[in-house]
Order: sequence, then C-alpha cells, then structure tokens
Amino acid sequence: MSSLLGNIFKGWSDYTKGNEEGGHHDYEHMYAMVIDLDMCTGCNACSTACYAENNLATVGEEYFGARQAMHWMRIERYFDEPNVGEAEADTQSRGASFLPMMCQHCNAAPCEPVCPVAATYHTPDGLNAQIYNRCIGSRYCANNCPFRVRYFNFYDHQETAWPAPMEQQLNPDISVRSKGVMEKCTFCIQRTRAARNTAKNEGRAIRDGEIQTACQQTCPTSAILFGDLLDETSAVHQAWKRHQVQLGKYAQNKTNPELRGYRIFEELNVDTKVLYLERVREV
Amino acid sequence: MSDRKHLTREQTKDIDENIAWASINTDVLRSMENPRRGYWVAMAVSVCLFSVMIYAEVYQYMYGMGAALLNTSHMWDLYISTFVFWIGMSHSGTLLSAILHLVHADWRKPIYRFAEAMTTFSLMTAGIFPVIHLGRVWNFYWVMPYMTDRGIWPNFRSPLIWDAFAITTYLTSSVLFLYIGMIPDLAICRDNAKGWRKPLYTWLSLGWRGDDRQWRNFRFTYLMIACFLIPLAVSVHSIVSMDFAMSIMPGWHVTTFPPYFVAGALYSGCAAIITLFILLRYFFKFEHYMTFPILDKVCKLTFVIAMVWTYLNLVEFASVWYGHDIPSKEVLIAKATGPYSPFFWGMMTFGSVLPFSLLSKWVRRNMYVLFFASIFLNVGMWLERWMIVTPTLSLGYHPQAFNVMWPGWTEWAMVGGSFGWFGMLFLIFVKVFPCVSMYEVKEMVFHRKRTIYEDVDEMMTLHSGVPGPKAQAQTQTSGGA
Amino acid sequence: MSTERSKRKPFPWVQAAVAAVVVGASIVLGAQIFERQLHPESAGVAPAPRVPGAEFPTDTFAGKDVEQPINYSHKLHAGDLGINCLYCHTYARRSKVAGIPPTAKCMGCHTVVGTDKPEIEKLTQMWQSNQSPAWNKVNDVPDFVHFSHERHLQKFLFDNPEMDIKNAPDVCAMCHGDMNQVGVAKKMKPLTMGFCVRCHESNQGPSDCTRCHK
Amino acid sequence: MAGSSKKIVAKTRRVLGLFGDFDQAFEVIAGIRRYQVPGLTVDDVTLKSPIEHPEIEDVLGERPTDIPKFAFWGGLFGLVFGFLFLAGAQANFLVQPQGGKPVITIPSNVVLAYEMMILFGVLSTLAGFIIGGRLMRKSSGLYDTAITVDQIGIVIEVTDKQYQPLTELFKKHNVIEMHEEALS
Repeated sequence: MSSLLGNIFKGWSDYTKGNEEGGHHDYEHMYAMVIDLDMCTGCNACSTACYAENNLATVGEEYFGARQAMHWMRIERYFDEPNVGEAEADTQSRGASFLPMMCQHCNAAPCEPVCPVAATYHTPDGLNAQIYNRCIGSRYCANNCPFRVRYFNFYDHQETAWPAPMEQQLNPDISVRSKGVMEKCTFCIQRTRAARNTAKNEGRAIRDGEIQTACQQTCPTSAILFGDLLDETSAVHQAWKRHQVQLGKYAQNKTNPELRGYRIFEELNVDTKVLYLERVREV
Repeated sequence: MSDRKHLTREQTKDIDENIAWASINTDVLRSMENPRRGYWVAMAVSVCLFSVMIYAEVYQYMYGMGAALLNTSHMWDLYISTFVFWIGMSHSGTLLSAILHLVHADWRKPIYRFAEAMTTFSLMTAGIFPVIHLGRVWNFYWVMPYMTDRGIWPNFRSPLIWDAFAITTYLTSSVLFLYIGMIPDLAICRDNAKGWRKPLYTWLSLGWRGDDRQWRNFRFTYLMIACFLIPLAVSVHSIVSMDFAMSIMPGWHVTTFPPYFVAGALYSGCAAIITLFILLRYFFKFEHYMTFPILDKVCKLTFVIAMVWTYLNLVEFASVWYGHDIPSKEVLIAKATGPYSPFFWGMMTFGSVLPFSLLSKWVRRNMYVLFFASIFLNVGMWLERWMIVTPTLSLGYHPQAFNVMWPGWTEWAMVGGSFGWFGMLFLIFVKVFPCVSMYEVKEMVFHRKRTIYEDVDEMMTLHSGVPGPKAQAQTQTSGGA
Repeated sequence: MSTERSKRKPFPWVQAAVAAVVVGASIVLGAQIFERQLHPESAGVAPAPRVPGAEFPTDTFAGKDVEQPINYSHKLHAGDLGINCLYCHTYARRSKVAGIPPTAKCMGCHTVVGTDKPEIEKLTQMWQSNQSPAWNKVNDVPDFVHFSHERHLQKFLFDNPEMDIKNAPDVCAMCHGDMNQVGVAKKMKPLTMGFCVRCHESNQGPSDCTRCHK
Repeated sequence: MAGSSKKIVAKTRRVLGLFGDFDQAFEVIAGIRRYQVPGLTVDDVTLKSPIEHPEIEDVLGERPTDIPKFAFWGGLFGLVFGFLFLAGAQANFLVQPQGGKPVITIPSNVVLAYEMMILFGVLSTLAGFIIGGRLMRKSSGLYDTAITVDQIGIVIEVTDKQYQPLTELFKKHNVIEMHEEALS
C-alpha cells in the first residue's frame, strides 16, 4: 500500500518535473533519422530490405490491390505536374519525386494514448514501440495516425508468405506477427538491442554509426542517416543542428531560408523524429 | 368499457380512466401467454439473421479481419458505426423512463417499459460490436482493469477504455432500472403464474407484497436511479463521441460531437420507440394503453429532438466551414459531393426533412404511414453514423489514406444479424416479462380519475347539488372491479 | 407501542460488519496470493541457492515430467559429480540460448565411463549412427519473448564481484530451480511474465517492454 | 418504545382486511387515528396496495427511508475509490510514457471516476432498497392475490381485546374480505 501511494506521488512529481522540462520522460537515447530526398532515387531497396529484416509478409497482388499490404517502409511518388501529358510522359519529365515514408516515431504520438491496452508506448530510447503480443487489434492507433504508417495483419500470411522451407530465412530476433495485430516500423529495434548488448559486454557506450537500420544499410545512395539525437557528436544530431530543426516545436525558427530540412506535418504538433531534406530542383 | 369506438384516431384522452384494474392485469398477462404464429415467424426470422451473424463471425475469426474488406486507411467501418447506432437506440429508454419520470409526465407510463427493455437490449447488441471488430477477439477482456501478476493495466487514457467503463456502467444500471421498475409487476405475474413461471417470478419478485414500506423505498430507489441514469446516459454517448472527437483525424476532431451524438441518440431512440409502439399495439392489442394521443406525444417529442439534431448537425458543418482547417473542410466537401454523397444526402433527407412530416396530424395518427416513417428515420440515423466513420477515413491528412471502400459481406451480415439478436432478445422479453407497466397504468388511471372526478364533483355540487360521478362510480367500482 | 415493529429482528449490523470484513480480507489476501503466485512447493525441491547482491526469486512451479530419449540425470551429473552447468550449456554465456551440448561432448566421457549402462548404450548407438538425441523442450517461453541467457549471466555471474564461475548453478537456479536435485530435467519455475517482471523490479532490470518483446 | 406506564398485552392475532377502494381503507386508518380501536395507533398499520400511493404519507405519517443516504454514500465511495484505483493502477503501471501525456491523467481519470461513481451509486441504491424495503425475507402468510389486482389491504396485529372493535371498524367501511392468522 505504501509503495502504491509512494508511486502515486512519484508519478505526480515526475509529471510536474516533466512539465517544466517540456517533456515527460527521462530519455536515455533519442533515436532519430535524416532522409535526404535529393539523394533518393526511388529504387525501393530500403523497402525490400525492410521486408527481409523485419519478417514482413508479402501479401500478394490481390491483397496489395485491396490495400491490405504491410510495407513498413514505402516509397511514395509525387508529381510536380500530374496533369501534363500524363499518358505519354515518363515519370521523370512529370517531375516525379520520391518520399520514403515509415513510422515517424513522433514524440507526442497520437497513436499512443488511444490504444486501449497500452500496446503502443514510448520507450526510453525515444522510440514509438509496438508490442505485438499485447495488441488486441482495435486499430484505433491506425485511425489516429496522420501518416497512415501503421499496418494491420488482416490475414495470417505465414503459410503463403514463407512456404516451407522459406520460414528458415525469417529473422529470429523479431516476432512473426499473426492475424489481428498492428505492426509498424520500429527503427529496427532488434539491431539497437544487439548493439546495446555488444556495447554492454565491452563496457562502453554505443558508438555513433554502430546501429544501422536495414533501410539505411541498403540505401545505395546513402540517403538515410540514423543515430542518437542526444549524442551531440552523432551525424544525425549534426544534421538536425545544421538544418536548424529542433524537437518539441511545431514551427521552426530558421535563420537561413535556404536550409532544406523539414518535418512532415509539423503543424499537427506530433513532434516527429524523421528529418527530411528537400529535393533541390533546377528552375 | 371494451367498446373500441373511442380508441380511434379521434381519441383525445391519453387513457380511458374508467378502465377496470383487473382488466389491465388480464390484458397484459394475456400478452405474455400463448405465442401466436406471427410471434414464431418473427422469432424464426430473428434466429436466422442471428445465425448468419454467427456464421460471419466464425468466418472472420478463421480468416482475419480482411474478410470485412477493411484496409489500411479504413480500419473501422460498419462495425463501429453500427455500434454507435445501437448505443444511440439505447438512449430512448432512459429518456422516457428517467427524464419524463422526473418531470412527472405520466403519459410515459404505458410505454416506458418496452422502451426501457429496448435500452437494455440495444446495449447488449451494441456491446457485441466493439468485441467483434477486434483483430484478436479472444483477447477482448484485456480492456478490463483486472489485477494481473504481470503488472499490466489497460491504458486509461484511451477513449475505448472509457467506452468499456461507460457501457458496463450503463448496462448494469439500465438492467437494474428495468428490473427494479418491474418488481411490482413481477409480483402480479407471480400471483397469476403457473408452471415454470411460478418459481421464476417468485424468485424475481423478491418477496414483493405491496407493503407501504416497500412502496416508499421503491419510490425513492426509482427516483435515485433515475437521477443517476440521466447524467449517465448523457455521459455514455458523449464518451462514444469521444472515440472520434478525441482523435486527430480531420472530420472527427470536432468539438460539437458530444452534444451532437447525444441528440442523435435520443432521436434514433425515439424513432425506434414509435416503431415498437406500433408493433406492440398491433400484435398485442394494446389499444387501450398504447393510444393515439400518447403516440402523438412521442411523435412531437421526436420532431423536437430531430430539430435539435439537425441544428447541431448544421453547427458542426458551420464550425468546420468557418474554422477553415483545410483537411477538415475537404472531408466535409467530400461527404457532400464525393462517392458517398448519395448516402450523405439520404441521411440529410431522412434525418432532417422527413421529421417535418410529423408536423401533420394525419401522419401522427396514421399507424401505417408512421411505421414506415419511423423506420426511415432510423435508416437516416444509421446512415449518419456511417457517414461519420467511413467518408472521414476515406480522406485524411496523408494522400496514402485517400481511398474509397465498400463494406464486405461479413459487415453486412453482422449489421443484419444485430437486428436478429436484438429481435430475439426483445421477443423473449415480451413473452416472459410484462411489456406494459401494469401498476403504473393503474396509477395513471387512478390519478387521472381522481383529478377529473374531484373537479367535476366540485362543480356539480356547486351548481346543481346533484351528486357527481365520483359518488356514482363508488358503487360501480366496488362491484365491478 | 409498536409491537409489530419491535418484534421484527433488527438488521444484523454486527454480523454484516463481520461478513464484510471477512469478505474484504479474503479479497485482499486472495489478490496477494494471486499476485505472488504462491504455488505449493509440491515439487519437493527446496530453493536453497542464493545469489549475493541480487534478490532471488522464490516462486516455484510443479512442472510435469518430460519424456526424453535418454534419461539424463541432472542430479547425477551436476549435483553428485559437480559438473558446471556452463560446461555443457556452453552457449549460455555468449548467446540468447543456452544450447544443448553436441553428442560429441557426451561421448567425451562416455566412451570410457559407464558404457555398460542401458541409457549410455542408447547414446552410443545414436553416436555411431550419426544421430543426435531429439531432446524435448522443458523450459519454454513463447516465441514473442526474446530472453537472453547471455545478458542475465553477465549481470549475475560475470559482472558480479562476489560470484565466481563455480557459482553458475546458483545463477541458473534463479529461473530453472535447483537442477542439482532433479533427475530428468523438469520445469521448476513458473517462467510467466509476472515471474520475469517481479524479478526485474526487485533486481532493477529494465521495465521497457521492447527489451523482451520485439 | 412502549411507555413504561402501559402494560403490554401480548398480541395474539394478525388481521388482514381487504378493501375495494382507497378512500375506504383510508377511512379505516383515520378511524384508527381517532383511537376507535383502543390501544392501536397508526404506527401499527401496514398498508398493502397495488399501486404506489402518494397520499400514503399523509395517511400513515412520515416513515423514514435510508435510500438517499445509500445513494449518496455509494456514489461518493465510487468516486473516491474509482479515482484512487485508477491513479494507483497508473502509478504502478510499468508502461507509462505515452504521446506526451502525464502519468496520472486527470481528464481520463475524471471521466472514469464519474462512471464508477454512478455504478457504485446504483449498486448501493439497490442494496439500500433490498435492505430498507425488507425484500428477500420471509414475510407473514397474510397476503391475498387481490392486492396485486385492485384491492387495498390493511394488516394489523391485535390483542384479543382489540380484535372485536377492529373487525367492526373494518365492516363499517365495507371490508370485502378478512383473513387472520394466529401469532406464535
């Protein structure tokens, strides 16, 4: 009983302290990403790597057409002039640009408070985590996600996606999800955990660049950077600083308008942790 | 007294106050016996619909939620909208039995019992939907706050948990309200029951003997629970609206949703009361109790609530329009002009235009027209809920969300099956429990008679010195009762 | 005056209060029992081992006997002969799984020791026909739990200044019970999430879900 | 309660009289009020009626009921318990950080404590009804099914001496039927 009351008061003091600091949580790390759209060629290698790394089920053409696919990392195409010569022109002359879109790991994630069973929450690493075995599939989180990056297992795909002996190629470090479970990009949390394990065995801190997400590792043009935002020496921290984008703000105060960095839906105040660098166009 | 002339459309009195109390008992008790063919047909239809629902659920359980053709942008569809619809239906019983009880509108007395039963059963129906829409149905109990050794609790921040609490509370309270209001009637049943009904009613009537002590406590209990139920009913539907209003989605994140939902709930509930009123009056020959003047009052109430709902609907549109949040505005425009626009305009027609027909006395006193009108009012209200869920999800902030979907067969089967389930429960109810409150009709008759007779007596003695009808009736009642 | 009323029994407040206390107390006690999962120690195994500097989980679990291809006795090998756990389960110190020793490791001794015993004859036969005994799983956690033997051994054994590698059985006993006391291996600790979580709480382990579930 | 000056005579019978009209039954009670039966007061009268009768208070006098107290304390308990239960659960829940929201969230706890208040209020009111209304107990055998139809019953326990004047009073006001049982 006393511990319960003590926890209540601890909860209160954490809350007030957190409020003063503009957050609510003592983060050990703050993993974040930088994606340079100028370097992105839209080759889909990141998406494929994600499928391989994270045991994503390939659902087949029919279900893909029914929008029941689960591609944690998807390449979105946007056209500058969609109406000009759509029939004959190739994508390049229509000004196609590509946007790799995955879970933005919002610090004020709209998906988190609405989950009835707390299957999605914020880890001390600053990640937006999804616990598959706790999920009951109410799908509220997906409705509340402005980016539409949460994917639901509408069917069981184990037998069709990995017919024997292909189940041997599954990644053992991450669960295979069954039907009725929500899933999404985890920033390759199993790699983070592995790096943490190695670092702990060697008695040191995790080095910058030691953790690579699958998409980052595969990207042929190195458009993706991943690292700890709290580590001031990390490349990601440097990039965020260089582009004058800060966490916890819904409007950035940029001194240099030439800077390309921006976050998607900043105005929704969800505080995403993926920094996109605008594509440079010749006018 | 059984002369039916005055039971026509020209009837002006809510109830014939000379009706014999014994005949109230016999009429109502008769309705609980010997189901006729129509009853079995209705039961068979309900059971068939419900079996289809069970089949659909088993199918969906085996193959996953994809069977309902849901997709990445349409995570919710008919399950949630029908859930909201049934929750809405449940509010009528509270309106009739609690609110009108507190304002001493005694015309509610012949009709509140079935409305209250409707509350309970529509809640039981509504409760199915959040469960079957879960991806992992078998883990539905994880939303309940029970102690585990894992140190895991549900997430109390989630409006879905609020829903779970609110529905549990509402179901418990309305079942108790229905039951407590029925105890004196169960005693009547007990006194007249034979066979298997005897122990059932004996047990259920809790030894009710009509003591003054029991009545006094009964009155206070009923009053207290009515006082609890009214804020509860308001809170339940506003919490249901928070499933949407607390989200970030354009088209859902609307401040006026809570009152809008409450008004819509009362509206569809009233329309459903009209439907059931007509059915019960027709099939159980309750012309003496479910009279045209009462129907007339229910219709007027429905019209008023329909106008409140229309107003709040327009307020919602206006606030979105003037708020000038681009995505929200686009959702609104897409509702009216996009692929779902026929349903949107259907909702506006059935929900806002059709109630104007209730202004006509001819409609209010024509059971056949009114029956279909009330059905269409409810269709409009169902469309309203669908129009809240699906068109909103077909748009959104991100272009990835833009897509149009039509519900799969399992969804339609469950929507139909929910009516079967509700019908089954209601049909069982009308044969096991009295669906007209006998003791309260007696009270109504008693008070009306006393009021009228005292006035008339006074006048007659004043003006002519002839003994009034009260004195005359005294000899009649002692013999004829 | 009101004889009728005075004749009626007054409401039994005292009995009601006693009943309320009894019911309340049983709820509280029941909840505690449920929470701590005080299983009867029907396995007959005393949780003797202790790990200094760590809180030793006291829960026990009466696991069923598991059929094995060879009736390997932990009591004989680990208990009486004193072979260290990590001699056979050698992966435990460097990977997520503890691992089962290859048949070669068994044959290291059993080409000379106890060759006349029927179980060893079975083993020898398998060894000669290039087969491994198909052991059945005893301590299993669901697939969505990613438990790491390495991490736990590091914390309680290798990073623990008061512990020596000789004390490995004590650390293993935290989750596996005292294997020195049983014959054929069986599950002796509940290995439920509550079991894990309580130990994590008392030993300052991480409480982040994604440490185990990913 | 009985005055010490009065000698208490053992009551031997319980009498039930059935009346066809409330006015007649009320006149019987008025008669008892006027001490037409020696030694009987209006407190001895138990009225059994088919409907809830608002004038019953005027006739029988105020008799206490504890239902509002049950409702109030039940509701209050629900409110306090609900809030503490939720806050305790949240404070002991391992998975806390969510969407930038605090650990103990006041808005949701208020909503949930409100629901718990109503739930416990209703349950407590029901308990009060069962206790206060003396339901679910064995009552005397004096009961007539006509009471649930349209007749009103008056139940009084009398001594041998009071029996005669009471039956006369009953008959004077057109009693329909009389039942009686001996008190053990």
